[in-house]
Amino acid sequence: MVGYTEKIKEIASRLLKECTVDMVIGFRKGTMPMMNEPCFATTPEAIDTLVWDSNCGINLANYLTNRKEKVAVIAKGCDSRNIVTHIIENKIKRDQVYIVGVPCTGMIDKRKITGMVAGEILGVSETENTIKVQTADAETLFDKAEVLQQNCALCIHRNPVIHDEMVADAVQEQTDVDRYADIRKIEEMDSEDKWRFFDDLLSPCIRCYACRNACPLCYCPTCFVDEAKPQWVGKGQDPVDVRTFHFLRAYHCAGRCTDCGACERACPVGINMRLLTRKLEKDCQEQFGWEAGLSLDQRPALDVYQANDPGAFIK
Amino acid sequence: MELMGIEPDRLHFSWISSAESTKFVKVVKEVTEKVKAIGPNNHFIKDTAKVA
Amino acid sequence: MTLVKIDKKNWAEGLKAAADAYRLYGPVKGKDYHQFKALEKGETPEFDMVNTRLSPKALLFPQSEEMLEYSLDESREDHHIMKAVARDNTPRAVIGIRPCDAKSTLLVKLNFDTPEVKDPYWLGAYQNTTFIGMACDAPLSTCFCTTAGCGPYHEEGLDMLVMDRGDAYLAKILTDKGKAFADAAGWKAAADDQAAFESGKAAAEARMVSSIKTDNLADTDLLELHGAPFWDDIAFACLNCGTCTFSCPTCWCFDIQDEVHGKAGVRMKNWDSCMFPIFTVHTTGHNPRDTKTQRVRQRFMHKLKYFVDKYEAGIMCVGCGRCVRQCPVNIDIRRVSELMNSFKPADACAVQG
Amino acid sequence: MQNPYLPYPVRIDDITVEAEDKSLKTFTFVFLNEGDEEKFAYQAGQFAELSIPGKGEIPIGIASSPVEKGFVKFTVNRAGVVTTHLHNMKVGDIMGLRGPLGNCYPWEALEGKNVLIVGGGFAFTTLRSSIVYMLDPANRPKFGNIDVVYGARSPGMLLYKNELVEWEKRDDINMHITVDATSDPDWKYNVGFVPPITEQKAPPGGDDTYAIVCGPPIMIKFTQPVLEKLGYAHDHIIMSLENRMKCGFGMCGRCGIGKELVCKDGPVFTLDQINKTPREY
Repeated sequence: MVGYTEKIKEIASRLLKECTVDMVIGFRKGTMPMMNEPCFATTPEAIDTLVWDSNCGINLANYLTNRKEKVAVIAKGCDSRNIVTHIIENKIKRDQVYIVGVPCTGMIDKRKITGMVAGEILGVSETENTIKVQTADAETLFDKAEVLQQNCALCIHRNPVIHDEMVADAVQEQTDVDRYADIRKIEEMDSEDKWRFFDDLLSPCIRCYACRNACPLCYCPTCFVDEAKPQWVGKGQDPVDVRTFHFLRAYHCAGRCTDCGACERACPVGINMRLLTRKLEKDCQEQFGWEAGLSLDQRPALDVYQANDPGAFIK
Repeated sequence: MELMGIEPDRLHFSWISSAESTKFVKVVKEVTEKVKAIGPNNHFIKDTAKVA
Repeated sequence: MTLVKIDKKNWAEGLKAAADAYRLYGPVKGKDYHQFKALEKGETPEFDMVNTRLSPKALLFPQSEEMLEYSLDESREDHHIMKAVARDNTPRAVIGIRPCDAKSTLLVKLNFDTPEVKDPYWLGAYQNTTFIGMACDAPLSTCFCTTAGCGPYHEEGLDMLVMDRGDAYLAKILTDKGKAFADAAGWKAAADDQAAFESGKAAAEARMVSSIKTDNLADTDLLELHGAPFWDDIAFACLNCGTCTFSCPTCWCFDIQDEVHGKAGVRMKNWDSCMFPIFTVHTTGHNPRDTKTQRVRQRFMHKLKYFVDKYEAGIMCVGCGRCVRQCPVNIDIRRVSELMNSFKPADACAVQG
Repeated sequence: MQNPYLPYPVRIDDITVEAEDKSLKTFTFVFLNEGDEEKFAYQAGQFAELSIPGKGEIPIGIASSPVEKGFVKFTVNRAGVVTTHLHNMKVGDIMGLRGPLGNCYPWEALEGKNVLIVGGGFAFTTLRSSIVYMLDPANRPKFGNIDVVYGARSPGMLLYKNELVEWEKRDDINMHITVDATSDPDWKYNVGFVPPITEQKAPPGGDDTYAIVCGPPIMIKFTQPVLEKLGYAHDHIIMSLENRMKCGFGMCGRCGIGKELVCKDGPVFTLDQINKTPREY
């Protein structure tokens, strides 16, 4: 993805100059290593701050809805699938958004890298396949493949599925990826172990709702946890309430989730809630042959009935 | 639900027409027997407040 | 002020002795980060950290705290009558709190301990707690305490400040509470090494790389700053999650909720966040801070302007850097502070017109 | 240390349906414990948290007046979870009352002055408290002329109808009651929105005249220019604000408008003060 930045600036500047769009949504360089900040550009100065590298993990589809302007968005494979979902769900009209597609080779896992080096990380630079991490005393070189976010390592849709223009030629899609090894492990546990596993997984949750808010699917005007009439979930830190939030949120995303990883990335306490969403993704794939956000012509699996839908569980 | 750790026998789906009274009785019997066999589920009970 | 030297070999033993008189709390490493928690018998706090992921504010201001209890059982004489929940008021000590977090308790105290009203839950916990600070010799690149009214060896809010001298700790006893704790721990070996503190402090301060400027905030007109043109740009990336406010040691906003279990009910206080739309929404549906920009502005204006004007005690931030490190979209209070501090109302006029 | 979160236990002594659509009820509470009424000493303009165990709390302006003893009164609009539950409660039920909270109308500054009261809809509660306070024989001499413009959607939506009739008869208070519209041929008062009626009937502003305005946002919006036109200075226009509240005493943080907290520094502000805050209410 080296070199994308210049291309993105060029495209953004042309789109604004030709009044194709009123605003370009992308990333600017963050103030910390391995962090970029989503931003909008309407001026040449702002365009100049746009960047692209392996730290653009936030899903920009999240920033498209409820806008009046015509916007261009820099979209990775997963972002583009969420844009498709937005269009299907009438959150945005296809002609309001100009999609600048980014063939993506994956985003790097900030937490993983932090855990792999001693001391505070002061700088990170990258080439196509390597990541160089600097601390006060040392410099470490990683293969990018080693330090990808898990969802990127497992990604089978790196190229945008919908776009008006591409930043570069398509990248090779990964094949032979076993997406669900960890999910199968949980499925094999007995009920008690499963319960304990999730109690443990969710125990650090502080209910900041970063996962929900980072998720492009979570656009409900009032989330069920915030409803007062009726109140569905307790607002304290009781494990039952915390679990109810996470499981229900996962269900609300069933058949819509693209495994973009924004939820896990956003979590300040490092909960892998993708273990929930991916189980539902796996079920959708196994039972309905469905993958979310690949086509504008199909409604999500749980939104349609087909005569051959599995029904063996109904007695 | 199963993934979360709710025993599979606790959740049943059935399609019963309002005319199928015998099937209804049969299913209810089956469900209650199965749930009784697993025993109570205490996972979803919050600790009660400390008022005696 | 007295200095005592504590041989590291005697550290655990001292804590064990103190545990007879105090409930001890300290940083302990969980799965992948440190967190303040109650120390088990014989457990010692772990200092191989820069700071805990979340601030220790929960020790005084738990995320969920039962305040009142009641019964709805009408056969009881006291049904529907609320009573305060009984609390453990025995002394406790926090071992290894960082000076930034200790200072933050004083800022939060301005909210919970006012001349007119006092929050008995916060204040009770505060008064029962002895704060044993651990000086910070390796600040992170995101720490900016020295320019946020604080510092790596700052003493405000602490009863004792401990510094690491290799094979020994050197402790500076700052208050009577600190003295009582040292006595309970049997830390008596007087030392005369004030210079060590001075040089440790200078060295730690020299390691600070981040800073903010706040000198113009008080003089800038509140409404002009509120109407400044940069808020949309700052707020754009914000997800309106509660990470910044929940990890912040100085954020004190809370919600009050009732919960009923059968006939027994409690009223509790839960952390709340100005980032959440429902924080301010009226029953009519009208929301005075309906947009993301308004909410983000509220957070920074509260910390860097309203608080400054209201209490004249500096900014409502101690420079711990947690929000900088944990914000999922990298909104950086250092950058916002720079924009706010360098804001000239005239600029806005020039742009507009 | 007194626990400010702990409500006084009270019993509902009386419930009056105020409005024809039953959306408004006035609740009269008596304190269960001796001495609590004295502790709950309040002034007109303050509010309290009505506290229902298991449901929550709701901040409501105190409608009774400090000169009325033995009870406190609140008029409550049915809107959210707590108020809906309250509307379903019966005389004799036990609940809690926490307060008094907030500041009051600036009675010291108002002494010796003419007072214009402009109220609309169910925001008339603390205004009723104020009128009863000023009309008390011990207090009436302290004030100059008292004018009241009070409007509601229809005659049936006016609060405290019996009292309004009593006040109409007195010569030490000028009542200007109005309704937005009515089909009642016997309606003998004004018809029209509050702002134009204020413009026609209210006395002109000046150093010795203060206006207290309390009503829905739309009424306030259109009354403000009328008062300015009548010569009321911004520091002579007194308003009572509302915001979402929880604690009611300045700690929970949500009701802030700039550095002011509506619950503690308010709810009563002069327009002059409000102009210095971000309009986040």
